[in-house]
Amino acid sequence: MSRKLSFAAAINEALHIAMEADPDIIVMGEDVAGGGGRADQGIEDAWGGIMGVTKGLIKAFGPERVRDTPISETAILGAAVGAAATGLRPVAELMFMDFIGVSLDPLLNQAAKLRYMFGGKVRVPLTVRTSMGAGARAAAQHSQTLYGMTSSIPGLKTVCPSNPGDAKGLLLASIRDDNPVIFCEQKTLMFMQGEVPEGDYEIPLGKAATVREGTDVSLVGVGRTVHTAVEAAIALEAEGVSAEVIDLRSLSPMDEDAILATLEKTGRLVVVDEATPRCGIASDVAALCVDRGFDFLNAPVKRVTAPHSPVPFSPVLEDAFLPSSARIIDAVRELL
Amino acid sequence: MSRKLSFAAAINEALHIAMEADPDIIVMGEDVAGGGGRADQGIEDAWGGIMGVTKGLIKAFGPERVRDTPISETAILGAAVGAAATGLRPVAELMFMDFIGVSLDPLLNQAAKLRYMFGGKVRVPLTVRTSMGAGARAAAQHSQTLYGMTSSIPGLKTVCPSNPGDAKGLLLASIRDDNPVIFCEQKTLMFMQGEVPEGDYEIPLGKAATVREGTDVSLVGVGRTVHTAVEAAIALEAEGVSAEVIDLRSLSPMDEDAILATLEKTGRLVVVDEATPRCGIASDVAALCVDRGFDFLNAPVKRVTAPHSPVPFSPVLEDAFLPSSARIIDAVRELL
Amino acid sequence: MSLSREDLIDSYRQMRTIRRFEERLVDLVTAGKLAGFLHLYAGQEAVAVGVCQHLDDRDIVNSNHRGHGHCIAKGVDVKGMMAELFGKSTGTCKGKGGSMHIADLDRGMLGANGIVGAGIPLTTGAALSAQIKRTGGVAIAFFGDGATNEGAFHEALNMAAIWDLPAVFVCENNLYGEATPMEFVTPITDLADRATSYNMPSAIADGMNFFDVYEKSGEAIDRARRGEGPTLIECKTYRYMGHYVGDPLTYRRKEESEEWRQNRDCLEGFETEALEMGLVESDDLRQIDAEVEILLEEAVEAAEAAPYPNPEDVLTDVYYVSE
Amino acid sequence: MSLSREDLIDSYRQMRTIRRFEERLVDLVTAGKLAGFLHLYAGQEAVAVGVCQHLDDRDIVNSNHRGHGHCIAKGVDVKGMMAELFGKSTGTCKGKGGSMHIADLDRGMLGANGIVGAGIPLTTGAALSAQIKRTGGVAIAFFGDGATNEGAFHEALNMAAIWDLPAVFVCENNLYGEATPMEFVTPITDLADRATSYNMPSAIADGMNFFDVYEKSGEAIDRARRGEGPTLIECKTYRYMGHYVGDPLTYRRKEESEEWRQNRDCLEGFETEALEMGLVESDDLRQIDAEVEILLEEAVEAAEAAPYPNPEDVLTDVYYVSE
Ligand SMILES: Cc1ncc(C[n+]2csc(CCOP(=O)(O)OP(=O)(O)O)c2C)c(N)n1
Ligand SMILES: Cc1ncc(C[n+]2csc(CCOP(=O)(O)OP(=O)(O)O)c2C)c(N)n1
Ligand SMILES: [Mg+2]
Ligand SMILES: [Mg+2]
Repeated sequence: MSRKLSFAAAINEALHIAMEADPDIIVMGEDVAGGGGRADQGIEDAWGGIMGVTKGLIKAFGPERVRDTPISETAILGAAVGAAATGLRPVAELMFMDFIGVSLDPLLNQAAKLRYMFGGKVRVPLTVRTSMGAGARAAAQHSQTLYGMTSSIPGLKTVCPSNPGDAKGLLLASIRDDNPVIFCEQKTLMFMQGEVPEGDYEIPLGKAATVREGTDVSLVGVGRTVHTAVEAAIALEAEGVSAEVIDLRSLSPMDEDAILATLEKTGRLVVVDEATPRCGIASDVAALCVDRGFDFLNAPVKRVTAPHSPVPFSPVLEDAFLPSSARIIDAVRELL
Repeated sequence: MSRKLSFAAAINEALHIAMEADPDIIVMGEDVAGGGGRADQGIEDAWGGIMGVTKGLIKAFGPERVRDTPISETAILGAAVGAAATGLRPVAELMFMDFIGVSLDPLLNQAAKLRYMFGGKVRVPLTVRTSMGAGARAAAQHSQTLYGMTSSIPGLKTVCPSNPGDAKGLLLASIRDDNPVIFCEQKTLMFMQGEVPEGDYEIPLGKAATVREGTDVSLVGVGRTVHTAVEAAIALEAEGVSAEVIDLRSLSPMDEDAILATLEKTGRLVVVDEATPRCGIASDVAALCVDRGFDFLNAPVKRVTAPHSPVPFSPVLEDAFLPSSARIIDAVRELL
Repeated sequence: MSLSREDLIDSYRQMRTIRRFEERLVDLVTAGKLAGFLHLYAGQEAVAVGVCQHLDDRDIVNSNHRGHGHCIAKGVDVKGMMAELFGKSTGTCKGKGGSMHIADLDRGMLGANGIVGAGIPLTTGAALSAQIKRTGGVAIAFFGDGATNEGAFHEALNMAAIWDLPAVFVCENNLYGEATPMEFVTPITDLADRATSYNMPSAIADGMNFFDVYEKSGEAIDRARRGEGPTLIECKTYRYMGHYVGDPLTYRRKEESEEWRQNRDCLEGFETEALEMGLVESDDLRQIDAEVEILLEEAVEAAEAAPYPNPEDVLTDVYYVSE
Repeated sequence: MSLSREDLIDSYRQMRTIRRFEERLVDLVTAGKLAGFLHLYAGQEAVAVGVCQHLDDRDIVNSNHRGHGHCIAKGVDVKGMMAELFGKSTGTCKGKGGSMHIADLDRGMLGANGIVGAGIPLTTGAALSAQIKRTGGVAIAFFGDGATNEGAFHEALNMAAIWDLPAVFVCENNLYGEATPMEFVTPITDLADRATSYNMPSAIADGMNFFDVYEKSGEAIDRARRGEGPTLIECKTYRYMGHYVGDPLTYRRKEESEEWRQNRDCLEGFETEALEMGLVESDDLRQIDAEVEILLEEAVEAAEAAPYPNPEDVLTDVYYVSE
């Protein structure tokens, strides 16, 4: 059975299901309750996270397992790593992915490396949920798409769902994964509605999805840009161009087989990423194509990404910053 | 005139020249003097940095301009950004690039973005010198090559010299650049000797160098891997394969024209990078080749990088981790 | 530290401008004319103005996400600010920064900052410039109670202390960090106590009282200018509105905010005390009120009329390029 | 908190093992047999052992770059450690970690850590596990004076305090961070004072005196076990050798270190006091000395003889893969 839920509600449901099933799961972050547990209010959350994603958790699971933290991201993620290594399964929230600036060490040098440095003798079952991406008029320090950075780090996994149903299944799989996972939530998708199956299910990490079949060109997207790619594919169809759309879903591990398969099928590929262009997912996809996919290539691989600039505030500029279906269509035209 | 100096001595000379010429330049970092200025010792440095790179600076320029800092990387880089925005031209030292984990914010969200966010009304003439790379048996948290991360950040520049002469000229150019520059020093190159011109000269950022001419295949390297590539080229020559070797020198901006020119010449390219493979420079180079260089390509673009793992301690494992000339030669053979 | 008539007039004008600027913003958001994350400063005006009255263009101020008040108090042009919030090319930052990044170094304003705590080390750096370049200036950081739990706060104060930098760290303790009450996340009541860790002088000021803030910060600023090092000042204050425009304010009782507004409002308190001093009359203040309305009206009109940036400008100002 | 004969014997064995382990390492480096960054703990043994005598396998310890002493005191196998330093596959971490990353969670050792300050938040997390899972365990962080200037220290202590976590934060103040004397970078003398910022109890112990460390840390550990929250303990101590093996030690006077070694050595002090207590005899200790030599001899031999990892192992243990 499935029904329509928002992305935020789907994540909330996944958290409820996971916490219900496993008492070792805790949720911690800034305002994840938001004044919850205040004596004169009873155990009730005021916010449940700035997007309301963690709403109701403190009521269901109590203040021991649902913790409003100080504004101390290094301590939040560092403590989550320490807790994960010693028997808990924390779901920590990094309110905006931009704040990785003040909390990279627990990810880069601790979570990602403990298992390796310890010769395989520890597991770090940590999930870090984080809100990311442009489009909300939130300007340069609250709009970045930094999953390329986390994907570059061996020992971490990075996931970025594009729709509510995937978000639920991927989050359940992330929480139950015995490795540290960065779970990226595009902030402008949070109130998007979509089909969400009932009950408990997991979508395996490292598997892309074919969102739309096609034969002439492959459009590879992630998160929000999957929708932009679908938009472009629909417009291209009207021109008689059949575009296949792939949703990467996991960025690390990345589903190389799926990328090579679609390239083999169409011979032409455009990768669409709302991150800035340098050292990111788009380059990795293109590099894969020109290495293992070389024999399939009938045309250059094009990258439609944000420009090499910070995210601007002005709506006019931010709209120009984001990859658009028009830019995808232009790129496709160059390849045909 | 030129003479042989070590990499460390070349950088030291550049710092002397720069500070002599411009009173706004200060040097700050952990142990950059190391007990320097202690009353009973006179103004003398004990260490001059863990590699001795900043030796003699406190004697020449005094403790006001050469500052031993607390072990507070966020404050070091944050203060350097604030100082750069208000009239100084700081050269801050981040002892090991791995420590970007505890100090990414001043780079990611401050240095790189202030100018843009302020509508172009500020300059941030900051240089961050940092020691990086594997090969010194320093294990997972002191051996990373993270210039891919800094190169991904719009607003920053990233430089990585491969020899003493370049190190001097690139550092002088970096310090005098009115943008924030991350200057990466491969730790195993520090005591390498090389020709260093006397006096004051700059090597422009964003320009690669052709280290060795060739016609059959292009090897693109950076820092230490330039030497590995040259080694491979020499071995290949014996087999009758003529390899051109390009030293990127600057990673951001990257010299796209030089890469495309060598690809046009040889039609085959291997990029050699000691960083791990995901979301890095190697992917960017390959992605460039399959986009703007598509028509020149006679073969796949191969990436010879470290594996997707943390840096292991054991010498046996670390040697296996690092790109070797044997692996480059294998990659070249696959292309011919 | 005696205040002249002019000082009083100017201070009132600043506080009133901030208050009305913020109230206008609420109207504009309600009318659907403004987007973005807006964190309003209303209620805390005495802090920004009490401190900045001691400053001039040599002095540097760094602020946080709740930065409108600090910008206005430091002399940033209100019309430019308004245009910035509209994302227009005439904005202080050409529309690129928005509310959380307004800056104007000509006025010594080193920027609002969207990263909690991040402005504090920048301030230490600005103080380092002042010390080394002997500008005679001081550097001021404004930040909240919540920010004192960030590592950056701690590192920056320690560095400023050890180097005797001309800095003043002004903590605006408004009892909440977003929706979370301070007592949930901070085990002490007086954040000024954290100065102990750095052997730094500290003071607690009534952040709703302009005169108290003025006096305590004046002492600290003088000390800094004399080369005697930094100070931490905690100002006990309260934000009247939600954390951001749109905040449902479910985490605090209405009576709590009513009590602050009714009994401790900084504008009302200022008026009473200023009139008692006999240097200004009620009419003076009413005239300022009227002038502020005109200024803001003009600011909104100009901002609405101004052009947006060109889409191509997305790629300018990323790097400095020498001509 | 009275110490039995067994406790004394065991404590001496630990301290002696650490001291001799380190001295062996210097020999091995000199002989060109060991590579890597080695930070020696010699001099500070009373701290690691004084604290860890209170602990068992439920309890978690987190350490820093100077971790050999903490590992040995927490019961990590010395032979495994030696093999680890040789980069052998029989090492505690299969040769992958090296000196700065020795860990053994079966013994509650959550790792040395190469990032200054980074172990402190991990410790807070381990204490959170103990609290939520009601293990009865406590979590201990060992770190240096220099680490108290890292933001991580501040954030982690605050979080532990607000949640009353069963943690003890042990600062080993050995007066230097690398080559930089503490007074250059820290404006206070007693780092225990930094507990004030978190309303946390604190204590100062003579880090050269096993008995003092044992007593002060025992109180803190008991308090933590009773659910009464964390403590900061500063142990005044001194490292005998350079910051790392190879350090030219140009930044401190020889007389300074001689004075610590000659008048305050923890092993000598322990012996005097223990003999006075009448529970152990000099012969007992000399026998331990001999046993320690044998143990270390065996450890070195076994490590030298052990195989290196296979080059392919570079890609194992990056991720946990379910069978
Ligand atoms: C590093 C970082 N963490 C979290 C946030 C999200 N955030 C923005 S404002 C805020 C609350 C800040 O509280 P306080 O410092 O007391 O300032 P106030 O808003 O009360 O003025 C938070 C958590 C942020 N912007 N940056
Ligand atoms: C984040 C970080 N900064 C700097 C270093 C380099 N470093 C290693 S040990 C050390 C000194 C630490 O001093 P302290 O905490 O007093 O410990 P001690 O070495 O004296 O035991 C420094 C600066 C590091 N490893 N990590
Ligand atoms: Mg607040
Ligand atoms: Mg020390």
